[in-house]
Amino acid sequence: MARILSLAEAVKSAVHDGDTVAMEGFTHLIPHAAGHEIIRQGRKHLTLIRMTPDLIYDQLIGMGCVDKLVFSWGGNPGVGSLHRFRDAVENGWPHKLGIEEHSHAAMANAYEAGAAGLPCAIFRGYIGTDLPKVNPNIKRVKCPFTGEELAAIPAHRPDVAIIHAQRADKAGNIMLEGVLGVQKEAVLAAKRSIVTVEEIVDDFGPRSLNAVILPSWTIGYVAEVPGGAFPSYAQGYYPRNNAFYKEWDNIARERDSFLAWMKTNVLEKSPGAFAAHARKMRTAAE
Amino acid sequence: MARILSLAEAVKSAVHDGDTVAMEGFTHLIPHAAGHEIIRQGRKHLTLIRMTPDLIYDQLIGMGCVDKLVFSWGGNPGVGSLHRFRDAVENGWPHKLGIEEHSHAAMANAYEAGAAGLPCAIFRGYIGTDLPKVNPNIKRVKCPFTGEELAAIPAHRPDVAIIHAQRADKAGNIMLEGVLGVQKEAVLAAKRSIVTVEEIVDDFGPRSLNAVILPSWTIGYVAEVPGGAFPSYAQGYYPRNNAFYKEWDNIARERDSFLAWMKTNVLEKSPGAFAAHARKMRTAAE
Amino acid sequence: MADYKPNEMMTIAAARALKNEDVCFVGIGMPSAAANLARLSHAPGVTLIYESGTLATKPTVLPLSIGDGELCETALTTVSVPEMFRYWLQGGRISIGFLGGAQIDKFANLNTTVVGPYDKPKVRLPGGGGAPEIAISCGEIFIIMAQGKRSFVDKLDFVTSVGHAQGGDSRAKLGLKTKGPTRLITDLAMFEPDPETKEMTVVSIHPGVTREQIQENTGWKVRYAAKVAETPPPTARELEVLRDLHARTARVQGEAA
Amino acid sequence: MADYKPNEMMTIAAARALKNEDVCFVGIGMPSAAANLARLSHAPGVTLIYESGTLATKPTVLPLSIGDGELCETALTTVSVPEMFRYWLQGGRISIGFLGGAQIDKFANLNTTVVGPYDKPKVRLPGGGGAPEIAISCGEIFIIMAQGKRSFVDKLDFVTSVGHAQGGDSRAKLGLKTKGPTRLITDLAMFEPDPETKEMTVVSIHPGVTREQIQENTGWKVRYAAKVAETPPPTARELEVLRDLHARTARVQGEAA
Repeated sequence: MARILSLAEAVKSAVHDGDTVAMEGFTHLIPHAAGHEIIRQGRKHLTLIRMTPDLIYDQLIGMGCVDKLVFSWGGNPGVGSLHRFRDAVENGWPHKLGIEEHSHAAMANAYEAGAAGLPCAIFRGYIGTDLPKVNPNIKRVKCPFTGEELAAIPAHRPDVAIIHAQRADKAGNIMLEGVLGVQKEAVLAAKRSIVTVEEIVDDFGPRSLNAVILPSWTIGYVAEVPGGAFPSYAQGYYPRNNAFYKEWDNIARERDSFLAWMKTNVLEKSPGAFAAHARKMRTAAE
Repeated sequence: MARILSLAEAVKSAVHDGDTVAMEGFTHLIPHAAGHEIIRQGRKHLTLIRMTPDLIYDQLIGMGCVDKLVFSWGGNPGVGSLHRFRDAVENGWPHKLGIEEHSHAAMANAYEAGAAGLPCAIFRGYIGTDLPKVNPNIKRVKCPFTGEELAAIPAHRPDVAIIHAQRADKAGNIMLEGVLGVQKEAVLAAKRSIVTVEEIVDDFGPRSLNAVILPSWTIGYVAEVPGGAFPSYAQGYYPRNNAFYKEWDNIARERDSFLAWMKTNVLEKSPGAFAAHARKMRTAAE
Repeated sequence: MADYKPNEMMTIAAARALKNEDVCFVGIGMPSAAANLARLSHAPGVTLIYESGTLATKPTVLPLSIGDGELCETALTTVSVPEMFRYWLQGGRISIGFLGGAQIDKFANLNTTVVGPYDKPKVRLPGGGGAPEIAISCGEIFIIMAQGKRSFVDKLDFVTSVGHAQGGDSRAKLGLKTKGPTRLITDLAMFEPDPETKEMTVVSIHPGVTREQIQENTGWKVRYAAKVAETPPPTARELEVLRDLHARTARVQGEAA
Repeated sequence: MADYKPNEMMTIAAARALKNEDVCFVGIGMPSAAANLARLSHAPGVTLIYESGTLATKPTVLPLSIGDGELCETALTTVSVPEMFRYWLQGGRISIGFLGGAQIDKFANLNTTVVGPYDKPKVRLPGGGGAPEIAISCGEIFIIMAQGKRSFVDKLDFVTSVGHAQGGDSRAKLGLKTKGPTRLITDLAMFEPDPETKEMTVVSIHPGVTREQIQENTGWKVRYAAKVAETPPPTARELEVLRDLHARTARVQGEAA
């Protein structure tokens, strides 16, 4: 049953050194505020899972929180490279980063299988690519009816899933809408979970009969963090701050400018700082 | 791309003798009108697939349209037996009925795999039951990572899927809401499809960003048949006619009463007859 | 003490077994009546899930079918049936599954498939539906069945869903980590599995019922726990809530017809 | 004839390849510009799908990311990412997939993973994303890439997504029934696979481009079809629609910042 806590308390309760953590968000609803809190709490030796590690994972990697990354596309969408990720892979700064590399289809299927309580996923994939040569977690299974060889990968079963959503109700049920990504699957696949939300409402009120809702009893912790997805977006609340994504390319290119930015904007700030972004963006969008 | 036709034309175009047909509906949105049209057109040697074959399948079986049934629960929900189904299995009337029997989990996974373009589905199932002894389409596959033995079944790939939905738009997109069952999967798994709808609207208008919609290009034929799910229900249009489900127990118990009812209510009627049920039900519900 | 029927005692005893924090996979009929009685009395927070995809539903009347509109309209949300069986049942998110059947054996294996041989059945029953995987994926299983020699049998004609298999550790040896049937609630008594043999054993007898009656309605030699309780009779409040629920249901189903 | 840039010629040539009835899986960048240009000009009915789950989307500006709110708001509906990859891509419901890459070889295999050795890369690229399965599951593949010796290479450092494998029938021998890359559109020319060898072969040269220029920007010996056409230059209308789209995009992305 979901417990409603502050973000700092939730991260302290759910995320420990050495955990495997999936902070998901497919462009939309990326849990930036929660990522910052993990950095502030100084977590180490994390294995991070994500289809599209972007700015927040670049920050976690650059701050030395991460031992290993499981992923399928690591870039700054529409902009270019993740410089901290590249620096870790190419130069081992701040330390060596292990990687387990998949395709999007594989990652989506691995979350789906995790949510479904299966040990592995099968799909038609990885044909003719070099990825199976560098990733021992890609195997083959034969269909017992047709003889077709399908790709098999282990299900994702993270210790912790962290997502951002639009709304929770007082009982701790979570409602998402728009680009859904793999967030529902990540939470259902994980042992523990944190959901940050734009707002906690008394009741969701009138909604689609098939609204995307994660019931309270599937959730670990809920924290109200308005603006918590910034510079990503929250459909219905504020748009994506594309300018910041472009700006990140400059900030993260050099180690010094990166560290300076992190000090000012993360280490010396609190989750409350995100609320200002939310308000600013909401006004700008109106 | 969906073609909007009359139900009679759609059935004539899509359903042929010997086809494998999935008419789905999990209590809700059962395509009764389309089933009646198949009976009127005298189709024979069909293989029918359905998780919960109920009254309309009882009628198709009793009228001799069906050679084989693939299913997981064949009863009159909340009432009892399907007498025509039982008469076919127990006594071979009107002729012998082949059966391939699964569990709900297996059937749902088989549709899901069909929609996903896979040859088979794997799941944790059939442990300790006698069903694998009587169904050679239940096999085992070993997870290459954990060694766990999982159940494997062939994907459903029907020649035709037939469903009923609330609304189509003029372009032939289909919108469903409420109890969704496996209808979306059945259509996506099938080579051809017919969707009967309560109404065809210009545009769906304001809706959830994640509304359950089957796009036009995934649909074969669309036919407007108001009331076409009666005595099942269409959420937002008319409720389930529970009294008719109870009455069916008497109608179908004996071969003579069954045949008499079919003559009067199906063979001598047209799809237009369903509209009356819809109107009547809608008024009663208000 | 109010006057009541054996069926009412059975439903009420089953309802009492549900706790406020349970997440319960509910079948139509007696399980549905018991689960909703629990929700409307001592366990208002119990989460009810029907295999039609309705999550955390709060019907005001009992559904006739597993997918009635009432279940969907009062649910937190409704998911597709493949999702229900993959994420919710197989995903291990259900603490209690409620099952019944046409036949049960002393290890609480169930038959809902055929009476007689499979290929030439005397009675073709509806089949397994969700039961084969409910039996293995829910944390534990409660079974509700009225007793009788034709249903409580020494040997099932067909095993549709597994209980404690052949007893002892045979269920665990199938690779199952879930508990299986922990309670069997009948119109005469309550059974629980013996900790060692896993044979379903009477732990409580309903008021006014004798051991002779129980044996007469059971196709195997009934075993009793060292201490056998008397089931507390229905309270006036329990009977009132259950009868109100049935009356509301009859009224609404009459109207809808 | 209007003045235009090679990039514009490339985008416009790619757009022309799309038909009204196509269902197109669109990536960010040039594929997105080309697909939306097609939709806003000769193919208003073309169905655009982005891997973020947005089905039949009609953005008025180009998204910076694959999951911008604009794509969702203008879509017929939006599905989850697992559903996108299972029902829509793997399900075989996409006729055209648009890909690009950091490196391409003469059989249109692509590398978006690393430059240099995998374990000690000179440049760590973003990785495959959707490409490995887009390459095998879409009916056919269009590739858009600006030419250059560092990107059009004799041997890929890493095969991220398969094109015509080692040429000939080697793709089919992998068990693939889809066509693979049927067009490669560059800033200099249009390539199609030779029917026998499957080597990407120039079928049309953009106006003002020479064969020498093409060879200078290609890391293998370029082959030409028996008949090589000159690509029709962009029409005024094509340029206007494309430039309007880019201008609208710049305006909105500026505002949102």
